[in-house]
Amino acid sequence: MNAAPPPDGICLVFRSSPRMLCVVRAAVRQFLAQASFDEGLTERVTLAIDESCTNVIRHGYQGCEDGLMELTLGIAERSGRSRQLEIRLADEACKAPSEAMKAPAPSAPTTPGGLGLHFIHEVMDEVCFDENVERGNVLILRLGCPEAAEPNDGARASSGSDQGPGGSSC
Amino acid sequence: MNAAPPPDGICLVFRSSPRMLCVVRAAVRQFLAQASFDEGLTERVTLAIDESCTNVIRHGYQGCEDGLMELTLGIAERSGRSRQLEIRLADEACKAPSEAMKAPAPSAPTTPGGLGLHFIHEVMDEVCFDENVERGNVLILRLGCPEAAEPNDGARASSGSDQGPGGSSC
Amino acid sequence: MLKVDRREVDAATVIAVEGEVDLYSSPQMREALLAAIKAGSARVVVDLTGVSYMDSSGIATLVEALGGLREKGRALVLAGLRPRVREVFEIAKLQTVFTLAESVDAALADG
Amino acid sequence: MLKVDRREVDAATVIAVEGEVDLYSSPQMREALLAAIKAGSARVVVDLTGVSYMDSSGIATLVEALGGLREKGRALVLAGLRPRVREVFEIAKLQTVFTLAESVDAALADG
Ligand SMILES: Nc1ncnc2c1ncn2[C@@H]1O[C@H](COP(=O)(O)OP(=O)(O)O)[C@@H](O)[C@H]1O
Ligand SMILES: Nc1ncnc2c1ncn2[C@@H]1O[C@H](COP(=O)(O)OP(=O)(O)O)[C@@H](O)[C@H]1O
Repeated sequence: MNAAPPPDGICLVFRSSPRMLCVVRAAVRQFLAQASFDEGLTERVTLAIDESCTNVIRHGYQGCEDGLMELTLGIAERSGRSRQLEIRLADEACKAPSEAMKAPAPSAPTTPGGLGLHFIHEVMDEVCFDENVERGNVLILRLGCPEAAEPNDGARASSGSDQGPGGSSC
Repeated sequence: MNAAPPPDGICLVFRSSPRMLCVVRAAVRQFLAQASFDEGLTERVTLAIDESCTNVIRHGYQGCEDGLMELTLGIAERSGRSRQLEIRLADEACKAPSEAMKAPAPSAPTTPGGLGLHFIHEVMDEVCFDENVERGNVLILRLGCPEAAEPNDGARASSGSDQGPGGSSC
Repeated sequence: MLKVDRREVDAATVIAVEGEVDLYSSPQMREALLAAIKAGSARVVVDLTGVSYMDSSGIATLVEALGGLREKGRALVLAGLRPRVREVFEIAKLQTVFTLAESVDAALADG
Repeated sequence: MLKVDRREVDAATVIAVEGEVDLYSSPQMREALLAAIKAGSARVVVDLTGVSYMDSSGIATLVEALGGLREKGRALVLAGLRPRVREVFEIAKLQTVFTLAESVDAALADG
């Protein structure tokens, strides 16, 4: 792992300890707020990221608390008045089966297994592993969202071309 | 720069854009809160870190907004009932003169120059550059503080030995 | 980070939770729920007024408690959900599985 | 992230600031202050009730405005500082350099 945030992005590198989840959420919330995401979307995306981290801690590192985790948040301008949030979560755990992050089959409501995965898929547009990674896992979450109105910041140029923070697609 | 947080620590990697400062502060505040720092100390340390980042943005990268910055927060248990907060702020800017972070001389109160540096020294016990770094700068901030009472978490073992997150001293 | 308080009110146990419920903190809530189940009161009310965030581990903990109480013919009521927390129950499609109340008072009155 | 509002009250200009003042946001506060100085009112009141955080760039902005107003024989009053913000002024040893008021009303009455 070699943390390098996209422009206007940020990386968090931390160990697979549940204690760190609240710190990750605080950073995610403020990152989305400064990018003018509304509060509802901010809370849903925060939930999706938290559940993704929880999965790595529980299933990837299986409770071992000193595994490395690297969360990268970036926002790419897209053509027109829309932009795309791209989240990458890298770990050094054993390779997860490629179907591990697939949307769970609808199940009886009181079966809690798969609930985290359900949340992630409900919130995000795309959920997949980066197939080009050799060691560990890189989970990619993407969400298209409208361009924010930024009343106090006229400096933000709205570019017409697609400048994604990463290069890989699902 | 190669982000690797100490156990129970966290690294933030971001670009030298003033927009990111509020995200950094949110993460720092929650990191200190989960480590049971009280609110007053949390706000003072957050200020010292914010001012250190501001210095790198203004003086290190001179306003260029895509310089890399890496902030590492760690807490080392010390002997007895005390612990030490260690903060490292790495950049890839030109080497700062080694006296750049020395405490400013007391000046007339309405001279704003040097105010940030004054804040950092007022809040932290130790402020210095890591001399062992070849490229860029690594600023180290240290603060000794009493061991936190953790009413809801008896799992935290209080070790009797000095386990610093880093190895270098000022 | 989570604050969990338990008190007995007539035949009910009220568990007041404050803070964010996640993988780190949900075991604290679980402990209080298991103690309340053991204590045997006919109705367990979880006061979520002070909860600003809940993830799937929090929901799973509440689902577990619901099962444990129902099989003994006892009731679990969730009181005071904030809109953000309520939304998590809705995404989970569990808002109709649980008995929800506006407030602890409503949960206790509605016996 | 910062909200800055300017309004005229009798012979005073009141600038209400809300949010965190740092290197990114202090230019917004500075702009409002420069406009108020230009507008020429005898007294400029900065309402800091809504400010939860201020760093040295915020303080430097207020020091600059204080100088600009004083040299013209006009007044700058800072109103409603929260304890955390007040502490930053204290660490800067500037709490006695500025005129502080409990609230905007007090700042306006105390003419
Ligand atoms: N990082 C991962 N590595 C391996 N398996 C994973 C990973 N993340 C998720 N999974 C798989 O996906 C399943 C569903 O996860 P989740 O929705 O969090 O539900 P739960 O953990 O409550 O069973 C898990 O049971 C696990 O098998
Ligand atoms: N990262 C850095 N690189 C080079 N010089 C620095 C750096 N940080 C601080 N300095 C020096 O320290 C001085 C004091 O900084 P500061 O307290 O922030 O006051 P101000 O920036 O308001 O002048 C600066 O004028 C600068 O010369």
